[in-house]
Amino acid sequence: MLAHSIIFYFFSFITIASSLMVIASKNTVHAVFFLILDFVSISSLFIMLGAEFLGMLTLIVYVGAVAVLFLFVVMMINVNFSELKSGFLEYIPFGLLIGLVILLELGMMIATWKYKPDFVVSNSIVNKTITNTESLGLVIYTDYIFFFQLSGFILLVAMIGAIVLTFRRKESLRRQDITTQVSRERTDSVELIEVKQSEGVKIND
Amino acid sequence: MENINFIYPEIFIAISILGLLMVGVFKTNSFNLVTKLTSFMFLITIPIVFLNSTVSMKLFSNNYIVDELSSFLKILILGSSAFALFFTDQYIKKNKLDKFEYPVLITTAILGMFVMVSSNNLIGLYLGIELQSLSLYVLASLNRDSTKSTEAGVKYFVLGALSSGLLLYGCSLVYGFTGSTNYYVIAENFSADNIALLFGLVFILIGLAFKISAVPFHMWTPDVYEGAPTSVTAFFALAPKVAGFGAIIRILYIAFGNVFDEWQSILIFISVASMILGAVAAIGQTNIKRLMAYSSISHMGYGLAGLATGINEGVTASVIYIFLYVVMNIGSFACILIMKRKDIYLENIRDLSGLSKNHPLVAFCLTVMLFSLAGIPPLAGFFAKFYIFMAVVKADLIILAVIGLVTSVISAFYYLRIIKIMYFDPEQEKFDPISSKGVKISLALSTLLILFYFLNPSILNFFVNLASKSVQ
Amino acid sequence: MIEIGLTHYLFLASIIFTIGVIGIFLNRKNVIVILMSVELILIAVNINLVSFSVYLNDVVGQVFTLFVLTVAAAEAAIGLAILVVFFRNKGSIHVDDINSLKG
Amino acid sequence: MNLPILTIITFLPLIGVFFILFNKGEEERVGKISFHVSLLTSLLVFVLSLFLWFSFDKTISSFQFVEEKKWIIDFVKYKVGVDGISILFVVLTAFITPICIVATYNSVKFRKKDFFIALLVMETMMIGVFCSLDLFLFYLFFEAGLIPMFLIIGIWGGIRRVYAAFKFFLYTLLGSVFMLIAIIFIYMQTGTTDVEALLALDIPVQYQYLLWLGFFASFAVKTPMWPVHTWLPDAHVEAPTSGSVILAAILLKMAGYGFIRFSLGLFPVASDFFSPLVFSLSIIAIVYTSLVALVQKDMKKLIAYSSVAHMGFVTIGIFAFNSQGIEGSIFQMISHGIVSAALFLCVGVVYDRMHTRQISDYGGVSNVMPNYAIVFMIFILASLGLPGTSGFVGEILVLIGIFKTNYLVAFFAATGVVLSACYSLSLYRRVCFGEITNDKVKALKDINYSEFIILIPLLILVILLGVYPNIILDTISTSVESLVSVYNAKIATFNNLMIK
Amino acid sequence: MAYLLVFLPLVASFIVGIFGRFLGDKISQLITCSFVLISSALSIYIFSDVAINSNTYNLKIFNWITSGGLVLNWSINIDTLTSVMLVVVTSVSALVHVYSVGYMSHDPDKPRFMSYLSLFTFMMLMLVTSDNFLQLFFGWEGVGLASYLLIGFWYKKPSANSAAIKAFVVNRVGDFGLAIGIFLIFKYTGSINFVDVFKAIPTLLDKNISMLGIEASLISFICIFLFIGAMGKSAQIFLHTWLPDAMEGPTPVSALIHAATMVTAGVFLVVRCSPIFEYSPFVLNIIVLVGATTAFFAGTIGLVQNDIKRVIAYSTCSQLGYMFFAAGLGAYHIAIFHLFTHAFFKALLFLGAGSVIHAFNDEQNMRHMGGVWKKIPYTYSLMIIGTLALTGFPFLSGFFSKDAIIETAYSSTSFFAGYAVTIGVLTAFMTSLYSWRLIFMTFHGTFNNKNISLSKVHESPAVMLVPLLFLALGAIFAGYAFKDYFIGSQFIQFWNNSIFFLKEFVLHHPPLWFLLLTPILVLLAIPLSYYFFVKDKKSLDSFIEINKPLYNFLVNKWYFDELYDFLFVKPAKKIGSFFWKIGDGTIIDGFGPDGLTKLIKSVSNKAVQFQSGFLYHYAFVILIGLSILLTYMMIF
Repeated sequence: MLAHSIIFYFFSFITIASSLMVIASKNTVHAVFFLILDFVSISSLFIMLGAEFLGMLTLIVYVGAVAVLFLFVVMMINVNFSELKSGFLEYIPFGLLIGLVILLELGMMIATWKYKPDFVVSNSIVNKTITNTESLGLVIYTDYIFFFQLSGFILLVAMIGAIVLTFRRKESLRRQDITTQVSRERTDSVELIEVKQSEGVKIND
Repeated sequence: MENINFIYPEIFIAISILGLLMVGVFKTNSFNLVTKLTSFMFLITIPIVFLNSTVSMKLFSNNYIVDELSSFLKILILGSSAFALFFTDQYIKKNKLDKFEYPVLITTAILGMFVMVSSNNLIGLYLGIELQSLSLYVLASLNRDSTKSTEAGVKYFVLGALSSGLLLYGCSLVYGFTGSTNYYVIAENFSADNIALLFGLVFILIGLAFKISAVPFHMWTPDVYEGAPTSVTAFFALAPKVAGFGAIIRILYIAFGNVFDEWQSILIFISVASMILGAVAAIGQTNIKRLMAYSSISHMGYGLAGLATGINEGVTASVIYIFLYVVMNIGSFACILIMKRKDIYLENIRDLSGLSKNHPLVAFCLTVMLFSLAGIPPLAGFFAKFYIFMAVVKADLIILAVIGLVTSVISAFYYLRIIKIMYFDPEQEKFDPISSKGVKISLALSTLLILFYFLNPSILNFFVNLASKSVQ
Repeated sequence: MIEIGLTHYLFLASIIFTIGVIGIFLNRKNVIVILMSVELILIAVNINLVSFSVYLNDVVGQVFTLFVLTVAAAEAAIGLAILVVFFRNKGSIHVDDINSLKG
Repeated sequence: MNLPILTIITFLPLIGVFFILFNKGEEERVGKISFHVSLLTSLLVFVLSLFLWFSFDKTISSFQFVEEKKWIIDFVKYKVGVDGISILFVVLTAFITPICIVATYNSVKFRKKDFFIALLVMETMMIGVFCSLDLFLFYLFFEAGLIPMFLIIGIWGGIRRVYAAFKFFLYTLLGSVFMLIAIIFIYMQTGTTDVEALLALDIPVQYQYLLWLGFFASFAVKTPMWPVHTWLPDAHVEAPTSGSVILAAILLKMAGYGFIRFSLGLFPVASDFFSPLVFSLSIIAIVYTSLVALVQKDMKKLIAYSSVAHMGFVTIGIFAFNSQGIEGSIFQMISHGIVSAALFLCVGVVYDRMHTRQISDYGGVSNVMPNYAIVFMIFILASLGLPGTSGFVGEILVLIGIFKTNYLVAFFAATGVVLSACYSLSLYRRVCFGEITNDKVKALKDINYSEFIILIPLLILVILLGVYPNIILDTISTSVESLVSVYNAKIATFNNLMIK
Repeated sequence: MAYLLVFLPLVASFIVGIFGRFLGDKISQLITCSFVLISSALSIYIFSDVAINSNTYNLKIFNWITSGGLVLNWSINIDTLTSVMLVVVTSVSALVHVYSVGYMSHDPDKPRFMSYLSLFTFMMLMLVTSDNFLQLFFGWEGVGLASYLLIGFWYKKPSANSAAIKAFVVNRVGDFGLAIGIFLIFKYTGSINFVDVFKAIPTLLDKNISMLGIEASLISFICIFLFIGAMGKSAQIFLHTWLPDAMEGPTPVSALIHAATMVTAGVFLVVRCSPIFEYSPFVLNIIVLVGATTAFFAGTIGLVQNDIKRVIAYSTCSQLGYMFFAAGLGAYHIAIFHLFTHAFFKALLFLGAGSVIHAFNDEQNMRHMGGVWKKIPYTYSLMIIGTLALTGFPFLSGFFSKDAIIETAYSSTSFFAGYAVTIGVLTAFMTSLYSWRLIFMTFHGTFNNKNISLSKVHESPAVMLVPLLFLALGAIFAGYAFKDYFIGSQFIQFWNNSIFFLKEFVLHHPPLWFLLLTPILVLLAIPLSYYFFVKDKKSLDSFIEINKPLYNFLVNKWYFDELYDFLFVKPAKKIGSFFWKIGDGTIIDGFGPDGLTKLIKSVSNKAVQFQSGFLYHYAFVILIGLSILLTYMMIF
């Protein structure tokens, strides 16, 4: 139990600290790294909670995809860090006030909450005999198959969107054109020339 | 699986998306073809939806519902999107937006909207919203060489992401404290004395209010409306609002139906704020798209006022309101798309000066639209407002009715200003002749409907009544 | 304090949520940081969902988290694409530069 | 009655609009055709309305020619009908419109087609207001009339037309929305908006006060009563001649009609309760606007202010709650409809020639326009209520009526009679009398044939109604008597209840 | 016949008014003159019929207004009082019509003038033949209108225009009172037909009502308001200011309207309503007071005026005062008798003055006349007759009526009787003084005119002199001839219930010294004025010099015009401007529509500024909204 607590507090501390650094660090690249740290500690918490599939997924998706994407963009867009600092604190009192209000209210909400056991039983009680991943799969591919498919479309849209926004056909680049390649026939590229003796061939180039 | 036929429309759209993508990828310069196919697909989908319009069916363990309300809204979404595609063809070509992804993205957005209005589950709601929003983010910045368009995209995206974050937080709270994401279960386990649930309700409402741009979550609207290409703006003004309303109706009336007292005051607050801000802030505008943005904000306020009543009539009134709002916006945007001189599309209200002399018919149509938007009888917009206020008064919210009517007077001011510019001001150079059939037809149809709605103003009530009963 | 229960996780989530909110107020120069603040909010959501899921003994919360993950990835892709496009036009992603639309 | 004559009268102008709409071609020709079509239509409407009047049974007080159709399911019916009170307004509208059309032909120089369309649409709306027997329908027509009027003022108006048009539109709209709420509330309470049914019904007293105020907000603006009258001078000044005529002759009457039909009919107790308010506002209107009229420099503004004063008599008469008062009010409204129309036409006559409305630009007009001077004089006299003209009968009946109820009100109102003499005559003097100082006046030509044609019927009516007012009083008396008796009965029951 | 009598002038007016320009001057004049002459002939016939056969009747023309309990007709009611008035009105009118043919010979607008005159005649006839208050009111305002039109006949003259408006407006003030009186009558008797009202009045004697904070008997209120109406029309003090100004109109108009007929309508009203007035001794006293004061006050002003017509106008005012106090003393028949005789000699004086003015080529100032009595002998002699009649020279018509009034006053027991006697005698003396002053200044002394040479002064044409002649006959004989009928011992039979006496009217004959007092004073005035105005002007001047303030006070007509200007006209205009600019402009519009618009616009600007374009601001708004809603949920 104690170990559980210690680990929880440890990762919680890292999570909160790195979150704070995410919003506070001067350098955006650093911020992204703190975000990654954040993700890692969260995934540890998930695993601690027994949601190991999600823990791993968080690592893979967030760290592997999202954070890297952030990093990529941050690097690509050359941010002038010196400017970042100015005006940093302009809204801080206001932000703190709002943040405090929200935190206070959320805290009160959590503190006053009493767990009510008389819930209507939902149909997806975790079966202790099977693994976390398996039980997830059992739900996702039955009741939530429709939504699961939909999430596929969301990814499709992301793909289309990213392409349509950023992809540019540059005329100077050589590209592979499969249609031309495939439809290429012998007559197009090979020419049989009867070479006359001692005259040579003039290649028009 | 024997019920699969009830989600044929969704399946059909999903498959079409893939098919359209194929066509688009493997055929060069395929914009025209894809657009035509998409429109065609919309037209086919409407009867498919219509086939299910009289049933009420729960699918995927009550997580997805096909009923009269969803069918009505889906038809409205499809119809308005078809118009939005239909009358913008010229504009798209002129502005080099003729990428085949354009119609595809619209279609994916529509798929998201379908899920929004049909979903009976917070997960479905979230996914629907995201599918819609992601498509819309891309659409907003579609004109990627334009600063304005991309800026609109950035703003829309950042704020949209924030609002979905809030929505999600609300979902997580509701899930945690009711133990389910299904609306029915939520409704059963929801107790008003649990503050966490009320917080969850607030968070979710904020997320949805953002989508229909209700005050104070409206800030993106004017900028995005102005920045996005007009064709996209027109689409923004139509279908997403319908879907947003569908989602709000469903979540409020089914999931949170028994804590009506708790959300009523929030809704009244949002509604009043929207009506007032929409009316007041539009007055100084010079860009007609911006003005339409504020106008839509105030109209959302009226729509929400109907929902705030918590009675059947209110829902009916709101749905009718949305329907007529969509029709009026189709007409108005058709007129905006006519504003073109020397092949350049114009957006300044001043450019309408003296329109009544150069294009009397267009001016007439726009006048009808504007008076209708202002809610002057006997045009359809009046009846829309009238039903809303009927419901509001019936629910004993007389103060809300008074505020609504007074703001409608204020908003009449800026509609009148446009009419003034068209009719009272000196004429300018003519606009280019209207070459787009889509614009002509949309304008004519919407004008006729708005103008002659008074002949049988209860024509919609029967259907909509049926629809709104399905959420009670 | 020793016994780690649901409330601990919820408090953690709410703290991170608040940090995310403050982050939006705090940093006004770079859009990406705002996006990262939004990511923080999503993290908070995920913590909420997973812990609820575990304590409710109900797997739907985890399913939800899964979808949130998916969407977050898609969102990041599109969002960053939009940022890149904007950067190409404007040469900057400073928040102060994103204000040609106003009024 | 099988023939839906009221519907025909109401919507016939729209058919005219339909014909005008499909005229295309050269501006001049289109204007001419539109003129003929609209004149024909409006004359037809007038003939029909006369027919209506003749076939109207004066001896019964209930509504006649009633037509009823389903309209908005379960809620609002399309129901029209007339009684002695409303029929005359229908006739008045049908009478004034052709005159406006003829007047327009000279004064409006551009976009004639549009103007005629607006006028005809206006006619439909106005007749609709007086015919409708459903609150909702009434509101619909009441409001819809704003649109054409807004355009008429805005497109064909004077220099500050935009300001005037906006002021007119928004002012009236703001007033009317309260009426809309009241109508909705009535429906919620009683489950009907049918006027006939509502008149038979007693609306609970506790609601009457607020509902009355709701209606009052709308009618007070439209009447217009002090202090919400300021739109009227602006609207009148900027509107083209026929716009002013319509505005003064008919639009203002809608409110008076509304007071009689709805305020008195539906909320008797509240009407009784609020009558001191109406009286004080009306008295202020009479004295105040008369004094303001005294110092006006603009002809139309002067007449506009005088309209406010005259309408003050109307409201006073209505709230006298006796047959002389109400009959006087109706008579005054009709008379004012004719007289103010004529005055605006008279101003229009010289305005068309001089293009100025400043009184100081005129002077000595009778030297060059003797016929005009005579006609103008008669209307001025009618306006100041000279016995023998129609203006007198209304005023005197109102005063007699109100004197019975409240002598003090009559006292103050009667001072308006003195003041009206002051400003009317000084207007006439400054325009028509004196030496010619302005060279432009010297070149003026006397009224021409078409102007003559439109002024003569008005002239005849003014005298005829003054000498033989029973033409009108006969028609209205039965309905008014029954209104008054029902009113008194309701008040009596209420008072009995209060005593218990 | 009565129809013809009443409507012939209307027809004439109508024909000439509309078609005058096509008919030409001659025919227009012919039509109007002949029509009015016919009706005057008819009136004489009717008078004899009524006077001799006591043949009173009431003709209903048609129903005028029916509204609730209010039923009244257009009607012609003939009784003695009416018939007397008919004779006065039509005969003077006819003579003035004829006279105008000559007098207006140089005017381009003859048809219009004739039309107005006939219109006036018609209105006056409507007034006197009415059987109800409202028709009387119709005629009442109608004559006001005609007076307005005729005063402003020379509409190019600004002074004429203002005089016309003044006449109309001041009359309206009186009418205001009359109207209130009528309303009171209707409210309490339920009718406004004379017969019904007079029947109902005795039942209302005890009724007290409270108006404007004053509680008094109903009858008194009715009477006082009716009398205010009468004061307006008959130019009694406070409402007299229009009459002198009305002299801006052509002289025949002054003769007809402002001397003989219209101004006497007030007297007629009081007499007609004698069944009401008789029950209110209080108001009768007031009438005496007002009448006597007017008589005196107008006389004093008449003494110093220099405009020939104004002198006569003030004289008219003064004589109307006599009539009123006669009526106030209950001697209605004597009042009417004075009205009757006064019509002749005052019309004569006016027309004579017109003739003089004509002779001097439109000169009205007496200082620019003089010494022409030989040049215009007919006019001169006729004027002398008029003056003698006016001053009450024994055995001319004025003598009988005026002395009867003074005698009545002497014998009356009324509260103000003593006052009335004193004033009556004093004013008779003043009347004589200023009348002779007029004669002397105009015809005697030295010729003072610079615009026209003495030789050019000419006698008027016959068409003007003949009417004068007829009037002179009336001025001489009317008193003597009709004395017995009107005020003789048989007067009760003569008036035949058209005048109501509550108590039997008795006239105590005063002592001889009193009977002689007035004629002596009148005669004494002749040499006196001759001395002052012809013989020794210097002493007059020095007298004026000594009493300069008094003189100014009189010359400026007791400063009534200035007072009214200060009290009513200027404040009205100022208040009007104030209401317009400040009330409507600044307050109502400023806080109402314009202010609201401004407010909304500024709010709009604020709201738009809020939309700063900065992304983080937008996010703030969302988060602030969130925290507000959360807090709301927390608290409520």
